Amino acid sequence: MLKYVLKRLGYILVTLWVIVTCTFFMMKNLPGTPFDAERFSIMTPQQQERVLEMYGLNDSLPMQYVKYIKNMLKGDLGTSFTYVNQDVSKVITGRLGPSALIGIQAVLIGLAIGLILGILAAWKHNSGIDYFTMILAVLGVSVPNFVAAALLQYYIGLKWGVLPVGFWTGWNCSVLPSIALSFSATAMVARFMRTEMLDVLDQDYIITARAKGLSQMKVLMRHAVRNSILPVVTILGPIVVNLMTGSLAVENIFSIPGIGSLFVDCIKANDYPVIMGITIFYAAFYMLIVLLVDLAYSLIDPRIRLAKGKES
Amino acid sequence: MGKILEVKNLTIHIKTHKGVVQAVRGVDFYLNEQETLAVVGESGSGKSITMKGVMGILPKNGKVVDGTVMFQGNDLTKYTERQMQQVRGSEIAMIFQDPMTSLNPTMKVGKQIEEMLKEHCKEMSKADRKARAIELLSLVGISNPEARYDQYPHQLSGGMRQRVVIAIALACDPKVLIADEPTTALDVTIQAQILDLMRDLQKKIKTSIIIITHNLGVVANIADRVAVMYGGKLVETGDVADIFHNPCHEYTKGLLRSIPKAHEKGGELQAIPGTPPDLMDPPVGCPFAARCQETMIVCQKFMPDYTECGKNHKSACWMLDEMAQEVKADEK
Amino acid sequence: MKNDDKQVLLDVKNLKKYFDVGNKKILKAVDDVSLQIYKGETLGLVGESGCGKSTFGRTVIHLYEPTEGSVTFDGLKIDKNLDKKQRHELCRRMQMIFQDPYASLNPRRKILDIVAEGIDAHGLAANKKERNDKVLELLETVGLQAEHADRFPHEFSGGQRQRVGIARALAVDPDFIVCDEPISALDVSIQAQVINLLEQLQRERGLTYLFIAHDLSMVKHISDRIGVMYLGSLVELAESEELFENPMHPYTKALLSAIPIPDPDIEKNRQRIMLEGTLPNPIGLGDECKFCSRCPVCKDSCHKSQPKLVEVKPGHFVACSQVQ
Amino acid sequence: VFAEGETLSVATDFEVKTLVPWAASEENAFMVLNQAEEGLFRMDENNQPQPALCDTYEVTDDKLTYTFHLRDGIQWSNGEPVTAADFVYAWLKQMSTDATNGYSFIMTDYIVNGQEYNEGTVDASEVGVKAVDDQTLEVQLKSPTPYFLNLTTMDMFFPVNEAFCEEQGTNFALSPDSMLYCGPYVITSYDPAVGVTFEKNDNYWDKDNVAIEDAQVRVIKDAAAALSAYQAGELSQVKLDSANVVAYKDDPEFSQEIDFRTSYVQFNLTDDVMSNVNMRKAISLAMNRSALTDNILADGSAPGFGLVADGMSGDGEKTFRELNGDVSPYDPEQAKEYYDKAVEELGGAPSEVTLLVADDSVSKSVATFIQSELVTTLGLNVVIDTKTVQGRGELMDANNYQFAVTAWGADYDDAMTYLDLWTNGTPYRGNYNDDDYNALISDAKTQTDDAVRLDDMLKAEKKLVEEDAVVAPVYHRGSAVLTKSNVKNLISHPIGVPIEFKYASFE
Amino acid sequence: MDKSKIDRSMYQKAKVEASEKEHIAAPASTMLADAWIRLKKNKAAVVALFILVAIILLAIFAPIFSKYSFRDTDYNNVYGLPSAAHIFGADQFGRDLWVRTWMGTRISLMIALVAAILDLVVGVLYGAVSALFGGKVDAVMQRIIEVLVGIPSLIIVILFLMAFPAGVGTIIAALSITGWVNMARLVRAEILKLKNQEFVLASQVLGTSKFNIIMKDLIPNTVSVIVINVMFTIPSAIFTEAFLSFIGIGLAEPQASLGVLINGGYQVLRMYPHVLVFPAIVIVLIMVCFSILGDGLRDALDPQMRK
Ligand SMILES: Nc1ncnc2c1ncn2[C@@H]1O[C@H](COP(=O)(O)OP(=O)(O)OP(=O)(O)O)[C@@H](O)[C@H]1O
Ligand SMILES: Nc1ncnc2c1ncn2[C@@H]1O[C@H](COP(=O)(O)OP(=O)(O)OP(=O)(O)O)[C@@H](O)[C@H]1O
Ligand SMILES: [Mg+2]
Ligand SMILES: [Mg+2]
Repeated sequence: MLKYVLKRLGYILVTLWVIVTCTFFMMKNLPGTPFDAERFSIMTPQQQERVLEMYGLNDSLPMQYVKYIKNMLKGDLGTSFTYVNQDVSKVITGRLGPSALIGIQAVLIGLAIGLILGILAAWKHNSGIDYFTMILAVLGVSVPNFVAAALLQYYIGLKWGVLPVGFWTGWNCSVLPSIALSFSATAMVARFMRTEMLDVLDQDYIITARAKGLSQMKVLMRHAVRNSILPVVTILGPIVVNLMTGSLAVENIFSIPGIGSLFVDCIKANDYPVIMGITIFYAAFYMLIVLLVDLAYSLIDPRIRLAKGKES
Repeated sequence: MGKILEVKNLTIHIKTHKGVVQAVRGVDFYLNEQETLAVVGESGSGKSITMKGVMGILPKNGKVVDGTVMFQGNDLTKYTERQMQQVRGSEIAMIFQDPMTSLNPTMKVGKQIEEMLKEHCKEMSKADRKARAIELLSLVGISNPEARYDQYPHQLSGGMRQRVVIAIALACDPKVLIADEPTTALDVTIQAQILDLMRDLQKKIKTSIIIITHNLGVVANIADRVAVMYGGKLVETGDVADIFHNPCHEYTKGLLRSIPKAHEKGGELQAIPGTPPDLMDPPVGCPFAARCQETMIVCQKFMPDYTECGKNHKSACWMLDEMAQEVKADEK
Repeated sequence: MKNDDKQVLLDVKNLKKYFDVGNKKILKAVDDVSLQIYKGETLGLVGESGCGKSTFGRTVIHLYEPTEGSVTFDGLKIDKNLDKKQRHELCRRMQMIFQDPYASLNPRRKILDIVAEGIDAHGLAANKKERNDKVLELLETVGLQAEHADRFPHEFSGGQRQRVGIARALAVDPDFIVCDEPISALDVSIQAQVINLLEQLQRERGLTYLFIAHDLSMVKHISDRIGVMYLGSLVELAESEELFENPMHPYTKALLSAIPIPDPDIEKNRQRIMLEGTLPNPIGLGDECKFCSRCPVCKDSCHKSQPKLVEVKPGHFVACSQVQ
Repeated sequence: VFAEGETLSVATDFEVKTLVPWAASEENAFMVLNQAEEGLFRMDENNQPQPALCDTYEVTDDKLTYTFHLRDGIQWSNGEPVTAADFVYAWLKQMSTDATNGYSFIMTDYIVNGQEYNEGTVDASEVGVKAVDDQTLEVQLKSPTPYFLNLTTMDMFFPVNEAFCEEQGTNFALSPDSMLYCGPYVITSYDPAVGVTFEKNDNYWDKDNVAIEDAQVRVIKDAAAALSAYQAGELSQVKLDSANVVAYKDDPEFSQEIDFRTSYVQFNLTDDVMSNVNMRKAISLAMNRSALTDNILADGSAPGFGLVADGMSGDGEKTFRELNGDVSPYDPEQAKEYYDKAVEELGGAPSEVTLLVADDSVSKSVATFIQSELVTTLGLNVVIDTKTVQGRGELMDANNYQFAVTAWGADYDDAMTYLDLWTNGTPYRGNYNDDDYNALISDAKTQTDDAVRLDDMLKAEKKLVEEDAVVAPVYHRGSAVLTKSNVKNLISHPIGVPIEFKYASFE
Repeated sequence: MDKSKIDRSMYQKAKVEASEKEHIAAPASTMLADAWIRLKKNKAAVVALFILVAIILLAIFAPIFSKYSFRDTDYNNVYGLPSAAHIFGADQFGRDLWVRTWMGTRISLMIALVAAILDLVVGVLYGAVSALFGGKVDAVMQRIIEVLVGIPSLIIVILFLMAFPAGVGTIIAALSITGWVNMARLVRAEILKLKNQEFVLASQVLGTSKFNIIMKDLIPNTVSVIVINVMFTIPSAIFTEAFLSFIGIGLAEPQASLGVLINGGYQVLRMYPHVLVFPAIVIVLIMVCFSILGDGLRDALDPQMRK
């Protein structure tokens, strides 16, 4: 087990290195410079030189890369260009909190509601609740989340006046965005759970359980749910990553100082160190989540042995 | 010996997107106390569905449209789901064909046995249950039951898994045990062990057994009486000796002819040509008419009634009709 | 039938097929099997599930590359040195019928195209009409009608599918067919149809079969000789009458005694040899005789080495130190 | 939710990415710094510089040497006195190569030896800014600069305590603790993405005239969200986007302001098509700028009939704009004439021209407007090429564009803030390099006679916009805001600092 | 039973046609016909299909038959409300939203479709090759996918949009760079499953060439996976494009995709909800219909799901 985890971590490091390298060179080709072109153009040559030197941009590209990797290995991701003098790791971790809070809450809401709906829908296949779940599942992924977020903000935040709408002051500000984000998660979880449950409910061991005289509830809870949850666990990884990093629109609407807007801003502003930092974070996080999912797999399903790995 | 289970005119339909499958079409049979009834028949002839109908565990799209299932004087088809839950497992238990898939892969086998006890013997304490589960494991001949108790199904071999399934079924000393092809997926050596086991257990626990199988050898080995199904109908029932030595229905005869005798070599097997009927659109007459060597016009038009052809032995075949006998005699 | 007037069609020598199952573990699915199959005969191969019968069949027909050992077909040694054309020709001469009638037909192709696949692959028909006529003829041979040609596999019953599989194999006019449990999934009444068909084809076309099954009574019915496999090794090989009358290996004995006989009178009073113990894990077996864990007559010496297959009587080979 | 009357709360739609004075180049940073720091002068309600940290000042007759006397008892928030040396330190820093905000020119253009110091050819001691004593600051200018006092209200001219700054090193101005304050407020929290909160500065010399105790600047990127926050009582003032102006036009809380900021089309004079002056004139004349400001932007923006923004000072009585009239009017007929001429000269109508714009929604709207105007009036097809702000900048720097929408905000209230941009012939400014124009500008820069100077600049704008049509002004940015009725005197300056807290009060 | 109808003559031996013995009751039907029948039974899917067809037809013909063009501005009708002349109202520039909505739909669908096709080609090939060759090739190809997933797609997309002029083609190209990864994974998994199926072995035994095995055995049997995935690729492409518009790097005016329209409408949601509502309804309808149709197709094409 430990050996397996270490081996996987090794792979992750190698993959990460490739990702870092690719991103580094691609990023350097992003149009524009990290500086306001108009302002940069009116600097004296000495000053331009100085600025480039300060940000290590006057080296040749391979040299910059080597330096970056060296510093990275030392745990130094550099300082941001746009957030002047601020450490990239600080900038990112500062933004991570709100994103993580909202992302995790959204996933939890999505899981709770999605699982319940999915289970009910499969159990009462072709009933009202099933259709309701399916409609919800389809709408959940069909309505752009910024539309949902804007509506939530307007109606619940402003019209009811129960939750703050404008800016980030703490946990109570995370409720509405979490709900807005949870729609798609709920929809996906419900959908996957339903499909898999329907499948599992057709299995022989479910018939065996029914033949034992277990009530439907018990058959469902003890036998069907656990065996249906694997696909949900699989999609959970990408969902978590997406919700934590891809919620730009919702972040903007609820003025959340999150990682999504940081990323887009920095790409647009050519803030190379931050772009790299987020990429590393994102890729590492993604691969770790996948590893965690694999570990969770083996806990949920004793048949799966880790050493063989799973077909992904 | 009283009848513990009596099924009358059981009719089951299954809805599919293409139409309604008339999986079971008016089946009558009964089961005496402590006897073993073997149900044989072509694949798809409705054996499993009949038994699932008895247990009330039909697939969602299946429905008992007619008939009664009398169990100890009560009609199970009239039972509510809750009442049926009391019956299942404790009164009538069922074993399924494939030991690989009929155990929950994510639950320890011990727990799966205990689950049955928890459901039906509520007074048992946790420790009692565990003790009983281990006892059951050793009862079905699993060595080192304490260790097995904590294993998952995938850690057991096929034969062991089938034993676990049997242990589950026997946990509450059911009055009736329905075994749906319990040995089909197993090797002959293990099959023999399982059959021995079932026979021993029947003696010990005094249950009645219905065993579904394709294998006539198994029937000969374990059954007291035999019911033969074809095309959703029960075409012949009788004591095992009568069925093997004195088959009345043409299908039964054909079946017996088509198996090679292990002790006599050579010669061509006498196959039954053709394919069983599609139950989506079953023939109006005898379901076997299309493949029968002796088909008469009446066979294709009308379904025959049951005719007694011996003690405890009846069959639905026009050949047994007096008229047919006459005509045949005349022809000669 | 005497061996010496028979011509060897297939000569298998010390065939080994090992699977790498990860973690540096090796599964010896076929472990040092040698046998010969004569022209026109049927060699039955029986054994427990997982003992390597299918793997043997597939290695013989070069679906798998053997780990060691050789297979010689009609004087031609099958190995890497064969050129493409020779391989292609081998594909025509050696065919296979599969166990699962549901998985062995491509659900997305018409019966016509399935049966014609071999004809297409080997260019055996000059034009489309000839090809289709050939297919219809083949369908008739296996007892199906022309109207079936345009249908898809899912519309057929198991027995009909299996006959389609046979027609497909026959299409290339092979000499040798590996039948990998062709009847296990079929109804009793249908099994006989298939067996009869196979026997009839053998008579008409002089085919040679390697017939794999676990139903011993069927194997006995169809086979001239029978080999018994246990955990990758051939433990006994004899003419079928001889094997049934005079089984020597303790495993064969147990196997034969376990076959249920469809006769209640015999069955009720039969004595069985029950095998105790469990089947060992096929991965990482030691040097001892593989049957030791379940053998009723196992001695200390059996733990020392694996017995070799020895001819104890003319034509009767056994691999058991107790018998030798 | 902040109760009204307690905290003054305004929103900004950009992050406050840095507060380091020589790195900050964005309006919202200026705004924050302006509340927490102070320079020699501070803009009053009428946008006139009034003495702030400076008590009195003298200027020599040649208008080249200013001597500022600091107030008595002015303190940093840690109790240390603010001295003339703090100004010298800050100004030198801004003129050094350490300054990354691109604003060095705002000193080096005027202060003696500033440019040389920046280039590293002279020593700090030779630069024309000296601390005569703790309370006296002497500044020497290269040429007479009538608006020099205006400049001193800008954040680059604010003092910085050398000892404290050096002690903080790279941490300087990253958090509230790593800054010292000399303005009306001190910063109590700062997060680039969340915003800044302020508290009244008890050490401020004029604290008696600061009415509001707590204030905050909040980052709200989404306009609709900001409006919601305003309606929920979380903001004291909010900017409206054009769509909402109609609805609130008659609201008592509604008001409009104009900024000294001009959006214009920059033509690339080296481009085959745009090098044709008639083509440029045609394009400029073809734009019905009033339609843009009235119907599309509708937020108080004014049509850009000239480069220098509406309301910028002229001769003291009339504004520059009033004096120079409409140098870029709308005249479709004449536009067509010019266009036909241009087509003739070019030997055929261009199949299409590509307009480069940044990817913010206002720029895109303007581009769409121009596109539609040119095709309807001239029949000229325009392809819009949208790039990120950085991408657009790079393309322009690389001389890789035909014409582009860009904007310039005044740094000080004088036409020169615009006009001297076109003197160095960079690709960014369309490669315009005209001797006459340069002569006019350099004369204006050295001129001591204000009237001649003004005349030079009027001529220069005419030449740049009307005669040579190097740029086509489009509009002068305005903004429509809602302000809670209990908030008084929350003023905005048209230049640099959008909102001034000092004078505001709750009713 | 009415025995009276039975007479002696009926006890004659009957002739049974051989064909009857092997009779197949159900009418001959192909896999696709079968799937079609099943799909038709799924009312939701049929309705979805119908709506989609309607949307596609509107997208094609509505702009052609309108008297307005999608680029005609009318400054007197800025944000005009829906009226007889302008069914969906007008936008910021007074442009007719009816035409723009359907033009937008046209472009969005085009983006989605082309993206889906590219995705199909690259994804299917990549997945098939990876699965078939196995071993080292597979390992390397899978690592490449991992890396691709790891590199933030926004960087790649922006790079693309910067390198080429902002237009439909660029967006399509940008989207399809990473869009195929999912398809590749699915196809690979499916082919890995199929690879050892007996019917593939049978083809091998018959000496069928590898190419024919891929074309005749493997690909046809992954069709359902592919078709279903496409059903979900299309909405996701439309969404990604909408997201790009949201962050301001989408299409250039006056062209509009649904994403551009929604983004524009979203800005003025408070005052002029009609600007958002119509394109939003269309995009939601497209999403919903594709999802339902996708689900329906999965049920219809998967022989195991015989419900
Ligand atoms: N879930 C189901 N949906 C639709 N049809 C079904 C279902 N289960 C069974 N059937 C049909 O009902 C008929 C009887 O099936 P049943 O399973 O009882 O046959 P069986 O005699 O047990 O066959 P086998 O020996 O193959 O187990 C068959 O035609 C089968 O196709
Ligand atoms: N491709 C493979 N990779 C790894 N192991 C394999 C592979 N194919 C077969 N095996 C293993 O080899 C052993 C022999 O398998 P094989 O299929 O030959 O047995 P069999 O005798 O045909 O069994 P059955 O009667 O179940 O068909 C089994 O343990 C099986 O798990
Ligand atoms: Mg069954
Ligand atoms: Mg096998």
